[in-house]
This record gives sequence, C-alpha cells and structure tokens, in this order.
Amino acid sequence: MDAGLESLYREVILDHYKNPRGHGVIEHADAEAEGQNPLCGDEVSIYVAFGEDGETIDEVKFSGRGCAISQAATSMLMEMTKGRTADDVASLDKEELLAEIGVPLTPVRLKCAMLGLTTLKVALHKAKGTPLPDGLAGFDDLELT
Amino acid sequence: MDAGLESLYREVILDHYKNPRGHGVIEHADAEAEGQNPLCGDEVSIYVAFGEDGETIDEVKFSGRGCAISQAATSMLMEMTKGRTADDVASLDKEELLAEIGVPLTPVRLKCAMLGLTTLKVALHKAKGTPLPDGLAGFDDLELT
Amino acid sequence: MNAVPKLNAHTLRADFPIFEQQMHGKPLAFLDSAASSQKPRQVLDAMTEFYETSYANVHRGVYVLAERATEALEHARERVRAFLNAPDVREVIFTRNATEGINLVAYAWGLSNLGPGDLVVVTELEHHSNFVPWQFIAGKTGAEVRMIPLDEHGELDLSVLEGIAHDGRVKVVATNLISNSLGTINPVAKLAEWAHAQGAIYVCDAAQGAPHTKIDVQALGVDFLAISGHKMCGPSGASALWGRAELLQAMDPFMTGGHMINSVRLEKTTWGELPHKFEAGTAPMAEAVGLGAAIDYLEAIGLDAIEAHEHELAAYALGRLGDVPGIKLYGPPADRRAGIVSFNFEDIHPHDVAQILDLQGVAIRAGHHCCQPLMQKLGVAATNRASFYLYTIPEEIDQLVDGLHAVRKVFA
Amino acid sequence: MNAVPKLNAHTLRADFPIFEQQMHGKPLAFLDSAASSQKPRQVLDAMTEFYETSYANVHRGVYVLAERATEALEHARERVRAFLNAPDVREVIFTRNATEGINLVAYAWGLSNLGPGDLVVVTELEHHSNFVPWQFIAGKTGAEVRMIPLDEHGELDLSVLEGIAHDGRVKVVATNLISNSLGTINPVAKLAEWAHAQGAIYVCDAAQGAPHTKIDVQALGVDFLAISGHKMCGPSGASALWGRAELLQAMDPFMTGGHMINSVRLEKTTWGELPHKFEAGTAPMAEAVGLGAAIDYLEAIGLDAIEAHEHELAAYALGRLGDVPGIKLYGPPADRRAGIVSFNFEDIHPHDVAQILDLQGVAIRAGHHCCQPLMQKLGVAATNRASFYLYTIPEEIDQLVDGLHAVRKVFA
Ligand SMILES: Cc1ncc(COP(=O)(O)O)c(C=O)c1O
Ligand SMILES: Cc1ncc(COP(=O)(O)O)c(C=O)c1O
Repeated sequence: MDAGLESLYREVILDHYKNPRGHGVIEHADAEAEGQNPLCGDEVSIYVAFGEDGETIDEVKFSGRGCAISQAATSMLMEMTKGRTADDVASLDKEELLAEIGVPLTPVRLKCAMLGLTTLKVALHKAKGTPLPDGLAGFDDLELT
Repeated sequence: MDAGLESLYREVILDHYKNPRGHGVIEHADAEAEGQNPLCGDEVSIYVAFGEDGETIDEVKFSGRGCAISQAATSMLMEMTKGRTADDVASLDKEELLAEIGVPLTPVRLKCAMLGLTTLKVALHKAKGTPLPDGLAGFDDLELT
Repeated sequence: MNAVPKLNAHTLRADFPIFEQQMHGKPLAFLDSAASSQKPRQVLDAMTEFYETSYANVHRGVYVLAERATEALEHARERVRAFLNAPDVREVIFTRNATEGINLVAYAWGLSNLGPGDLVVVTELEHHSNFVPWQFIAGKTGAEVRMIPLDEHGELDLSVLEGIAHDGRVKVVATNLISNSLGTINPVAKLAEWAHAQGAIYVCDAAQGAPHTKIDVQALGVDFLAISGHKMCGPSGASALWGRAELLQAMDPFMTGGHMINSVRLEKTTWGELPHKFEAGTAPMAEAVGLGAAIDYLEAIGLDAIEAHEHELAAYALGRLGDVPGIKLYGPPADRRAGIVSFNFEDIHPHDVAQILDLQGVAIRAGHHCCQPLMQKLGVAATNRASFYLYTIPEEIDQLVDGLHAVRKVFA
Repeated sequence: MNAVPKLNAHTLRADFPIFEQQMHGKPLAFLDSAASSQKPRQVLDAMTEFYETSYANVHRGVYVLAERATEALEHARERVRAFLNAPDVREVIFTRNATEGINLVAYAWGLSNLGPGDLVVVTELEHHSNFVPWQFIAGKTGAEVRMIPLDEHGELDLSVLEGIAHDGRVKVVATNLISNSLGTINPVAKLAEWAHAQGAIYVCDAAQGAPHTKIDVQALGVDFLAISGHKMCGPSGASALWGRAELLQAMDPFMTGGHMINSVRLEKTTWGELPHKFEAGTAPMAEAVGLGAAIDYLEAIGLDAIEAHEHELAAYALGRLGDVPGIKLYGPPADRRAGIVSFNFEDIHPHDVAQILDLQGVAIRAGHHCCQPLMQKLGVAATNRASFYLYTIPEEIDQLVDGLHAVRKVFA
C-alpha cells in the first residue's frame, strides 16, 4: 500500500468501519434525526437517549449505510459524545472530530466525514427546540449536491 | 473617399437615397404591408395598385424611414416592379435586386437591402391570399433580430 | 480485414494536453468521460483564435469584428445542424448544457400545453435532468409523471405502455438515447412512434448519445433533442437543443430579453424569428465556436469509428472486471451498450473504491450519477462507473483492474 | 497631483491580442465595449490552463482533476462575491449572461409572488433584458408593468413614484445601474429604499455597472443584482446573479435537473442548498474560471481608476463630438455618465454612419441597443453609440471624429 492509501485508510479508520461503535437503534429515543449525503445517496440515522437530567447524553447510536470514512467518523463520534451534554455537543467544533479522524480530507470526503456529526446536531437542536444555527458546522458542506 | 466607401455608397445608391422613386402613399391600395428591421427599428410601408386585370402592378409606392441602403434598394425596387405582374414579383429572385444594387453586402446590410422586397412580397401574398412561402426570399434574413 | 473504420486512440490521445501530466506519480487513467470529456488542442485553439482575432458581440454590428463573430457563431450552428442531420439550421438553439435544453421545452412547451389529466412519460433510467424538469412543470400544471420501468437486464420494459395510455392523455414522452449509468441504448425510434400515436411529443435526451453514436433526428423521428457539448470534446458553457420548427414557432419563448425580440413596446412585445426567439441575451459565442470545432474533430475521426472503439472497450472492460472477485456488474451485455460500465463490490462503498483508485491515477465516478430513481431500483445508494471515449486506451482499463485488486487488499 | 488613481490605457492595451491587427488597413478603434468587451491574454490563459491541467466535471468526483476543477470554480465564485461585496459566497449564482440572471428572478420569484393588482416598476431606460422578462411574467400572472419616465436630461423622473404607488401594490422595482444607451447613472440606492418602503423587492441590472464602477450590493441595498461577465473582460458564456440568501432560500428553483437536488424520488424531489439549487446541469466551468481571472485583472488595475479613465474619455468625446456639425448628442453631462456616448446626425442614418466608420477602422454600434422604449421616447429608430473601456485611448476618439467628417462628406 502506498503512502496516500496508508494514511487515508489507516488501521484505526478501518477498525471503526469494520467494528462500528454504537451501531444500532434506540427505540423511543429522546432525540433522533436522519441525514443524507446528496452526493452519493448515503443515509444515516442518529438516536440519542438523555440521562435523568435531560441534558447528558446517556446513549447514542446510529444506523444507515455509507463509505468507510462516513461510517468510521460516525462511529468515532459515538465514542466522543457519550456522556457529554446536549448543549456541548450541539456546538461541537468540527475540528475536534477531524482531529480524531486524523487524516487530511478532500472537500468531497469532508462531506462524508461530517454526515454523522451534522445529523447528530440536527437531532439535538430539534429535541431542544433550538434553531439550527446558520453556521451549523459542516451543514452547508454536507448539503452541497 | 477610399475604394470601399466608393463602392458601397456609389453615386447611383446615393441618388436613389436622396431622390427616392415612388416615395409616397397610395390611398385605398389593392395591396399593402408594413415591414420592420428588428436590428435597427427601421420601418417601411409598401402600397400597390393593380391595373384593370387585377394582376399587373400599375403603381407601387413606399413610405417609412431607413438607412441609405434600405431606402435606395426600395426605391430601385419600385422602378423594377412597376408594370410587372403580381405573380412575377411575388416570386422575384432576390438576386435580381442585388444585381441592381450592384455592390457586395454584408449579412447585416443585406437585411437592410431586403426590407422593401420582403414587405412588397408580403403585401402581394396577402392581397392574393396565397400563403407566405417558407423560403420567402430574404424573409428569414430580415426578421433576424 | 474489418469493415468498421477504426480509430487509433494512442495517436488521438496526443491531441489532449490533459494526458501530459501524471497523477500521484502514475499515468492518468481518465475513466469519467460520461461526466465530461477532455478537450483536444484543436478545440482550445479555435476558441483562443476566435477571442484573439474575431471577438465582438454578434448579429447587430456592421463592423468587421462583429461580422466575423456572427459568421463564426452561425457556422457553428450549421455544424450542429449537420451533425444531427436536422432539416433546418434555424431549429438549432444554443444552450449552456443539455439540462437547459430540456428545461426550455418543459417550460416553454409544458407550461402552456400540460394540464390535469395529462401524462408525461419518462423512464427509470433517466438522468435527473430529464426527470425533475418534467416533475416540476407537471407539479405547476396538474399533469402527472409516469415511469417506464427497467427489466432485469437494465433495459426498458415496454409492456407497460398500453396500461399507461389508459390512465390519461399522454402528452410528452421523454427518454434518453443512452443511459449515463448503465450504458443502455434505448429504442428511441420505436418509442417516438408510440408517442406520436398517442398524440404526444417526444423529447430525446441525447447528452450521452451524441458523443458516442451518429445521431439523425429525422431517422429517430423525435420532436426535440438535447445534446451536451462538454461531453463531446466541446468546452463547458455551450450545448444545443434541436426542435421541430413548427413546434418551436408555435411555442412561447423561454427566456426573454435582448436579441430574441422583433419589436418591444410597453403595450406589446413580439418575438423574433427562429432560432433567435430562444436565445435571449449574449450567446456563449466562443463556446459555440468551440463546439463547432469539436464536431469537426469528431467527424474527422468518424462517429462510427468512435462507436466501434467504445464497444470494443466496453467488451474488454466487462470481461476483465468480471474476473475481479466480489464485483457485481450492472446493465446490458456489451453489444447492447455504449462505453459505460457500472459496478459495485458487494461490501465496499463506491466512495472508498474511487478514492483508492485515485491514489493509483485512476479517475472513475462514484455516486448516484444523477439517477436516484435508478439507484432505488437497483437497491443501492451508489455505484462505481467507468466510462470511455475516443482517447481511452485498454491500458487504462488494465490500470483500473489492478487498482481494484488493491482496493480489495485494503479492505481484506 | 491627482488623488484619483490613474491607469495607462496605452500600456494595458498590449494585454489585448485583438489590437494586434488592422482593419481595412487602419488601426482598430474599438468603440463598442458596452456590447461586449475584448479579453486580455491573462483571461484567455487562465481558461486554457484550466482545460489543460484541471478539467473534469465538478462537485462530485473524488479524484484529483475533479477536486482541482471544483476548487477553481468555487474560487471564481468567491472572487465574484468579493467583487460585489456580497455577504455570503452561497448567494452567487453562475449564469450564462445577465439576461439569464434577470429571467431567473422573474420566473422563480415572479411566478409564485406576482398576481393581479401587483405592479412591476421598470424605467424607460431599461435594456430589453430588464423589461421583457417582467412584461412576460406579468402577462402570465396578471400583474402590470409601469415605467418611470425620463426627463429631458436623460435621467429618471422620480416625481411619478408616488402616483405609481397609488395604482397598485408595488412588488418589484427593476432598474439598471448604468444605462447602456445613454450612460446615465441611476440613483439605485435611493430607488431601492423606496422599493423596500413599498414592500417590494429591488432587482438591479448591473450589466453596464459592474464593468465600470465599484459595486457594493450591501451599500446599494438591492435584493438581486445581475452582472454580465463578457462585458468586464470575462469570456462569453459565464456571468453571475447575486441574490439575498433569505429570498433565494424561500424561492422555487428556476431550472431543475442534475446537481441542484438534495434527493429525487418519483413522489417528491427536494432541492439542494444554495447556490447549487439554482445551478442545474454542468456549470460553465472554464468560463467561470475566466470570469474570476477577469476580476483579478480589473481589481489589479482598480475600479476607481477604470471609472476615472472612462469619465475622462466621455468628457473628451462629448467635447470633440460637439464640434462635428450636425451632430445631436443624447444623455446627461459627462460628470453624470459612464463611458457611453450616443449621438445622431440629423440626416444620416446610424447604419450608414457605422458602415462608413467601419471602412476607416472604427467600430461603433448603430441600432436601438435593445432599448426600443427609450428610442420611442427619443423619437428615433436608432442611434450611434460609442463606448469606452480601460483599453480605450483618446486616439480612438480622434479616429472616430475624423471618420464622422468623412461620413458627412459622403452624404454632402
Ligand atoms: C443522460 C444525461 N442527461 C443529461 C445530462 C446533463 O447534461 P448537462 O450537464 O450538459 O446539462 C447528463 C450529464 O450529466 C446525462 O448523462
Ligand atoms: C444594461 C444592460 N442590461 C442587460 C444586458 C444584457 O446582457 P447579457 O447579454 O449579458 O445578457 C446588457 C447588454 O447588452 C445591458 O447593457
């Protein structure tokens, strides 16, 4: 495998892709949304259950189909956000996720990587009744067709 | 004056322009039409009176405004068509008029030169109730905007 | 000896400057010509020369540059006419892209001729550009859209036609000539005959057809036909719509404004003659000149030679891809398709495939190819697509196949 | 010393290959830039380089060429945004020409927002492209079109506004920024304020404004603004429309098809995000890149320097033309107009004037300049028009004046 391949499809990404964390559905979730990448038709659904306080993310799961980058990024996101507050995650800087992914992405692949995060943010804003911020990280990227 | 000028605005054209033959209006004309050149907004009206036989062009006149080429060409046309039959003129080959004009014309100026002829043909076809032929000489050229 | 004329792709390739570079240190295997083709130097030179020696706004000027520009534009129009074997040069309208050509018909014909109870018939194979405009205008007029489904070979199932005709007045039948996803060649002449028997007009999307096969609008018997200049060696920014003069004359214009009028008054405006009535504002002049040069280029090679070359490549690709473990191929057999091959690994997403191929210098497309209804039918979100053109060489297909083996290794 | 930056037209002229030739054995005096400008080598090179190194269809591909092409197109979009001082790059839509930009608004906003009792207000100064689309869509929706008349200086008579507002609901005010016939600079900011007070949208036709003066859509306070790339050193085939995001988001799309969708189903299609929602099909990619390069070129010179240069030429031309016997000049004084001068000999038709000038190497426009309502107002069928740009030199105006003396001799 050459250097480019090695970096984009490095072990940790393939591992998250093949063994996605938090893959599944939460019945009667407190927050829920579906997102799609108009570029390739990929879809992801995100489900969130809050803790007692109605703020802390107790459980977060995803289902859907997608490429290795989008699936791995969403899997990483599940690990990153569990236990944090809804507020915190609703304004999560996309750089935090990108750092986790750890490889440079081209604009098209950035949309893949952001699909899960954007959908999660939409789910949280919907549940909280807060308006979707205009600068919703990755949203515009995501919806580019 | 250089050669190009000399040829396009030669004596006979300027003469027809300054002293147009058949300039005027025929009241109660047997055939009549108005044409316009969408390129420059020039308009010409043509009036025809037939002889006893209802076929021979007894009198033909024009009014309107236009450039030297269009006015001169229409003036020449008046001289060329008086005394001929409606049939004959309705199918007049535009080359005949171009020969009379006697100088090469660019496509835009060709539209100027054909304005009178096309309008005359339309007048004759309308009067005779014959359909305007698809290949009406100069018609497409004329209506180019 | 072969009766079909042959082209030499290795030689032609030298006309295309894009191949003078490497990608990620590998030769460029450009297998995405169905999205847009590369341009030969001849086309680029024709445009530059036009700008450098003959540029001015067309049609109105009485000075030399304006006359030269007008002549160049109208010469290009005549080249398109001859290319499509259209009866009359006034029936050729320059557009930005094939999509605009179809929108022109959908708006200018559809808005005044469609209504409740009317049907627009398309196919499951359509590109969004020959489906969404009909859906949109149908929505505005109360008409309904029906789809001719695909059979298991990726070909149209015409047995549904009778049933459709019972459901309403068929007013428009709109299909492509060649599918951009599967390469399927559709029976346009037959469908046009059926459309006319219903009293419908037939709108042919030849965006993929025109680059790859000789088009004859009279033999096809269609009423409108849209081509995409940038897919046939022409520049971006200029394409063409052909339509029957009687229909174009009877229609409202689409866009209005400068150039397309006869006379303008506050009380009433009258439209200019064809084709000007449908060309509002300044035309894509240099780009139309480039399209004319592209047609010269294609015709010098010969459309039959291009078609034969693509069939050969399609057969070669289908054979070689069939040997790659885990690959599923979509669409009809090689002899019934153009140079377009869609495929999927059962367990690897097309985005990942295309990305890993890119790193090996291979450019293919991964996505829904603007054919979401077809993707639904195939039960996938996306496919990989390799598409070929006159400059494609078998070595590029070999490079693709080698690349696919590498993809498998990554995901092993 | 002069506070206004100056440009050196003699030097800049060397960037324009068109001037390397003679016309009828004379130097080319190109005085028809308002119809379309000539192109500097920098713009032609940018397009050729794009085709040779970075060409592919944009936005979807995951391979290098597609990424380069997308980056180049989006960079050009950002250049347009900055050029217009638009708040958001997603508000910039690439069109073929200014006419398409205005049609887009007339259709996509007008078809769903206009109805009986509604008024669209334009001016007697409008180019057909900012009048006929409104007349056409008003005709389809039952709205009415009103014209703000000109006063004797060729400037708008705003005293009629109050009366118009009493006659109906003003829904759209559409005017140009600079008249292409008279060079009049219109009070757009003031009119936009009035439009908003009526609850109307303001559509600005900046086809002549953008090449000649610094545009700031936020300072102007307009809602939509159309520019014409080919009039500002860009290629034919690419222009732009800017619109406020809120309005664009709330509107229907105009053309539909590939690229502009979010998801497509037989039951329902959803639209993509801005700006893609308004860019159906393959964009004029290389031409947009050329437009971006044109903006780089203009900004390196400076719009204020270009504007000052044109004012200087307009003053010089008005002075010299005023000395030619029998000439009637139209339009406002030099300090209130751009580099456009319309005039007539009392007794010689503009076609003849332009033709005889051509034989002396002078290219001007003769006609109605797509302003028939204005011509009616002026009581003529046509005028002569000389228009200037950054590469225009005073010697060309001298050549024009000499030519006009020759014209008089022919008709003496
Ligand atoms: C079958 C088909 N129709 C229409 C189109 C749209 O072409 P354009 O981008 O020129 O509008 C395409 C190209 O993507 C196509 O393949
Ligand atoms: C004021 C004005 N508006 C609109 C247009 C139309 O521009 P385009 O040809 O780019 O559509 C022009 C140019 O002719 C113009 O001068």
